[in-house]
Amino acid sequence: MALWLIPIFPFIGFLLNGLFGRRLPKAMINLFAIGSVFLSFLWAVRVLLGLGALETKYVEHYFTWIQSGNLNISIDFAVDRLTAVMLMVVTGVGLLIHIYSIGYMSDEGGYYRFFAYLNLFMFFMLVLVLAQNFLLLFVGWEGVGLCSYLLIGFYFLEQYATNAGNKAFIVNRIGDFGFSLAVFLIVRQFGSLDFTKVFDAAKTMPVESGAGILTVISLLLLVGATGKSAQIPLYVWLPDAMAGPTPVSALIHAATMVTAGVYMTARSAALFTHAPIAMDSVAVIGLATAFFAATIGLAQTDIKKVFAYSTVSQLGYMFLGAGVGAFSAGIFHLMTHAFFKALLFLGAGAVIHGLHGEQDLRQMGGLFKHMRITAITLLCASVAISGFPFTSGFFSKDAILVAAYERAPWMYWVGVLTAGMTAFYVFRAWFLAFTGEYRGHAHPHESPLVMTGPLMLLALLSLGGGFINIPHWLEPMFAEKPENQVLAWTSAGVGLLGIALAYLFYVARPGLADSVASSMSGLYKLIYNKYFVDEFYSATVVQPVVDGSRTVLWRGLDAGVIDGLVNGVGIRSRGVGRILRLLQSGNIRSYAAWVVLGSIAVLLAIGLAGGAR
Amino acid sequence: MNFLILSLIKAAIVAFVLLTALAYLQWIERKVIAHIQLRVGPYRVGPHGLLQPLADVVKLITKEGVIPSHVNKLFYIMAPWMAVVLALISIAVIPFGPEITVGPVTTWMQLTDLNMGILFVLAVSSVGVYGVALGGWASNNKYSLLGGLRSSAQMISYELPLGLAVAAPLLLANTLSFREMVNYQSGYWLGFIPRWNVIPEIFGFVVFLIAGFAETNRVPFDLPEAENELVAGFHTEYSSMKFAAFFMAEYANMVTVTAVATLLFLGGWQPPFPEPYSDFVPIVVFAFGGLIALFHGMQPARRKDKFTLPAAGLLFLGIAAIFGLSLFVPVLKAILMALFWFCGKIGILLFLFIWVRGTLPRFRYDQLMRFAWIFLFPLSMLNLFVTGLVVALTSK
Amino acid sequence: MTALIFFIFAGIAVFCGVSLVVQRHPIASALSLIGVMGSLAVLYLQLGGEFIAAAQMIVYAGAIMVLFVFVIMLLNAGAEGPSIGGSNLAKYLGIFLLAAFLGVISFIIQAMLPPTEGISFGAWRGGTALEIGRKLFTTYLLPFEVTSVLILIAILGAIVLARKEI
Amino acid sequence: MIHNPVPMSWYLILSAILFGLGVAGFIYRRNIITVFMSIELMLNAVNLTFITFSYKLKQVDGHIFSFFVMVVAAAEAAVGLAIILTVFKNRETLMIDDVSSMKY
Repeated sequence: MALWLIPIFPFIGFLLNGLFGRRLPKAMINLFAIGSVFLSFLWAVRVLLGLGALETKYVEHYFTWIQSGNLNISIDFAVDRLTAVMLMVVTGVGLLIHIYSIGYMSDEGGYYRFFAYLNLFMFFMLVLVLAQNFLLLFVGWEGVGLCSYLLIGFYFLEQYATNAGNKAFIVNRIGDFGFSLAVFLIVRQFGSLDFTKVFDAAKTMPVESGAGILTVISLLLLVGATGKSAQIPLYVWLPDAMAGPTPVSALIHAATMVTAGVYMTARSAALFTHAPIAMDSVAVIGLATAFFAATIGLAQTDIKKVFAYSTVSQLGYMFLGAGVGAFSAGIFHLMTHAFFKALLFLGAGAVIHGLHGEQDLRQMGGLFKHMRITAITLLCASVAISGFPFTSGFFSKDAILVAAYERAPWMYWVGVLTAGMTAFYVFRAWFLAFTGEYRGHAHPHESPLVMTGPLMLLALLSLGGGFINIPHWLEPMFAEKPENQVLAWTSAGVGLLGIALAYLFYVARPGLADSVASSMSGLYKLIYNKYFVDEFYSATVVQPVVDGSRTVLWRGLDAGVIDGLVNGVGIRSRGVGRILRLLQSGNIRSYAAWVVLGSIAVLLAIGLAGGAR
Repeated sequence: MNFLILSLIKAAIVAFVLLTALAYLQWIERKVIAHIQLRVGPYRVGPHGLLQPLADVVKLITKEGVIPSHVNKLFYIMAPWMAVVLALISIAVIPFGPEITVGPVTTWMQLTDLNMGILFVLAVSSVGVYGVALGGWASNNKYSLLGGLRSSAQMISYELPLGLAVAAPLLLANTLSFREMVNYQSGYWLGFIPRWNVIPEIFGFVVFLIAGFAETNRVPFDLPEAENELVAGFHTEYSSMKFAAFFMAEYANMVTVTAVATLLFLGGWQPPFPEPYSDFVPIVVFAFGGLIALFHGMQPARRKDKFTLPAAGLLFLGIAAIFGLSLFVPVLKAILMALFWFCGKIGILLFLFIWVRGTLPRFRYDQLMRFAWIFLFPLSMLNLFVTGLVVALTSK
Repeated sequence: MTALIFFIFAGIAVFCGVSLVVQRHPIASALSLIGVMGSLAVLYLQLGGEFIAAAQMIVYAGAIMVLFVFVIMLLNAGAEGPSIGGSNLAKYLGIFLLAAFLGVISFIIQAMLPPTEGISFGAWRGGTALEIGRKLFTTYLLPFEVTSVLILIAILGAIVLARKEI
Repeated sequence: MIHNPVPMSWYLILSAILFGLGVAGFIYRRNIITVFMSIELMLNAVNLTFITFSYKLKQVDGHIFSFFVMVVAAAEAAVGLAIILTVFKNRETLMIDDVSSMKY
């Protein structure tokens, strides 16, 4: 089926735009960028239709990449039901965001650069999704990290953007370190990196009650996943990543790349399910992340920051789902989240675009009459993420929460509380932006069709995406979890309560929010400043490392030991050279004489050694 | 020893004929140029100046050989002889006709056959530049030095297109031997178009001829001896026999180049018409010439013509008669027909050389070099490339 | 016959070689070198290398040496003056050492090769253009292509070096 | 003796002599061009051994090698003579001892 065509189209687009984009007109850049992703999407659809039910995994082998001893790593692509879901999400949502970007980026500099990076991202993401072994997955993993870095720092003339890019890159390094350790351990344990071989071997191993090799591997994979998917303790980079253009936030930092950790966890389900300790860690980390991020989101004033913390929180849900064994629910939520969170970001982008770059919620308000389509589509996304009955969020979130209840009821209740907060802060943002009086100074206007079109499509998906029964589709791979109507409606009710509270605070009684904030000023300051986590990291990790590098590594090791060694060698050689240089007279004939003498000596040596027989 | 004697006989014949031909080639050149310029040319010595070459030889031999005091004697004396020797050597491998049987002896009309005769000619001609270059340098005269310099640069530059142009027919015929080359060109397409290499290799032929003009230092490429800027160039300081040697070398080179062109491109001694018709061509040509001469002898413009023209006419008729006779003597026919066609083609090419000298102006030096590198070299390269492609595609 | 030709041309080669070394004038040295090359070409013919003999004449004598002569004439290089500071003793010692060294080498070669093996003209004629072409375009195709690249680089280098600006 | 085949060693000895002469010329001569020509002489001597051994082994490979030597010599001559021209342009000398600034 030529799976390689799927990622290669965006790569060609990247090459064309990256190499020649500077000299191409915008229409050509659009054609290459959108066309390549569109072709990729079409081919993915054709492949999936052609493969039908996908009862078993479909693998294509291309060539052997690394062969070293018994280790044999090849370039293989594979499609199974999990990959199929991811393929559709990545290419479909990616295509919509590409189209949206035409409008959003139309006035920005570096147009071709943006689309080249975006296409490169699509390439790596598809490689990640299609990979049939850990190393190829790692290639995609690192590649999307690179593109994320490039796109966060897209406005590289701004200090905060480059700082945010560096932060994302460095924090991700910590996660990748864990991931690569896990890969090494897998090689050592299983002698292969091929998914099929590794998981087949893992399934025959007993479930570890204590801390065995599978637990270690799973925990290290979890470290990698927390880095990429912004979980505690490595989530700090994602809110800062909002420095990039909004379509990037939507595509990379909401819909696709950050879900790679969830995808990888689900892909490695065979390892995790045999390591209960690791599973519990995943669940606890996911739940904690969901809760803390949601509390931070309550007090943010930057519209993109609100959605960024919301993303972190929702990713926490997905990890919770994976951690309690409901992988299919996690993937389900991944997909619906891709729809409504991409929509949230794109809608926020439309608002920002319409306000000429204003991101502060306090400078908005009353925008409903200026941009109806954006407001309505954003409302769709908001009800979806709040878990309003029969929207997509309702199905996927409740699938996770029900599964969590099976595992431990307190997890369910924390999750429900978080759901309520989610509904609150999302609607807080919506009410602040679209109702009341306009508080800013710009002239708001509706976005062009090329931007609102994708919004409407995504709104449909956000509302109706829940009826795509992903858990059922994934049943051959992951056991389906039981349903519980009571629990589902309870959490939906809490969501509605959150919406009602938001209405009360920001529409019905606008002064109430400030009075509540001032009455609990300590707590408000804490969450407004994001629990001072960045400051804490800076004091405990960043400063010591920087100081240590500066004093010990630079002044001590580099300047003292290494430079001293090198200089010492240099001084000694100069001393010897001062004597030897007398040989180098510059007189060619004397050189020739030396060469002749040398060759005669060699000949004599050969002759004396008996070579002349 | 039979081989040795045979070779000696052949060498003697070739040397005699060639040297005489060279001397008369000069007479022909002077005559043709004169008629192009509406003059009469040599006229006094013998009828129509026919004995002029002989007189020149006598003059040059008996003249005092001046050796200027400032020259480098060894190389000054060596240079002209080097030139003439290297020019004459190539004739050794050039075949004049097919294999013939005279009485008990069967031999080729060729001094010696090398199965890489073409390479041999290329090798010798590439060394031929030393005579001119050395003569120019040894004269210790700035004009001569410039002539020598120009000559060496020109020869190196034009050797490239020359060699590439030669390579194309070699590719077609798949041989390095002149004999096989001529045999390859025997026969006719559609029964009447001769299978000569000049037809597929027309560009190669043109390039070869142009490069040949340059290699022999002939107009329009006679920069090494440009009279009006270099005062005769490399042979300014030469006189008597040494001067004559340079001259002889130039004419011998011309003969070699035309002979090689004939062998490689024009089918050697193969007649341009199929067998029975071609036999009558020489008879008709010579008889026609004789009749014209006789006709003009009947009504002479000058008094002298009353004797010379009928004599020439009778001579021509006699030759025609010999050709007619040869139709009944197979041995004679083989020799005469081959010689006629071969010498005829060479003669036409030599006439072209002289004709060009009479009509074209001289190149400027930078134009000369640019012409070689910018035009001839790419053209010959392309020609060779296309030929190679065609050969590769059509070969089994 | 083979021996006669060998002696004649080996003699010319050695004579020209000596002449190359002792002549003061570069033109004389160049002509001596051409003499060596010509006589070596004859020896190649004897050894069955007809193609390589022709190539020796065309490439070496006809192109490379013409370049040398051209440059000598262009620079109008005069004769070397007497060497400064070189003592005659060193010169004679050098000649003696060279002769002694060559003697040793000759002895070694004689000892290594049985004298029964001889060379006679025409006993092996494998060095035809056909054979060489066949080898060159099959076994040695890659080196051949690399050499062509080398030549290209050399041409570029020569052009860059000979430009007026440097 | 005249009609006997020539021993192979003679060719090799001739090659050694020519090579030795080349070395001597390289050391003894002071004109850059002559030094260059001495190198060519050495290359020629080496070619002779290639051809001789090719005859002995009845293989054509030696010819190929000497062919390559020729080609490389041509490239070398082109570049080398260009260098000599440049040296002469800059220093007005061809004496190799005068070109000795490439030292400590």
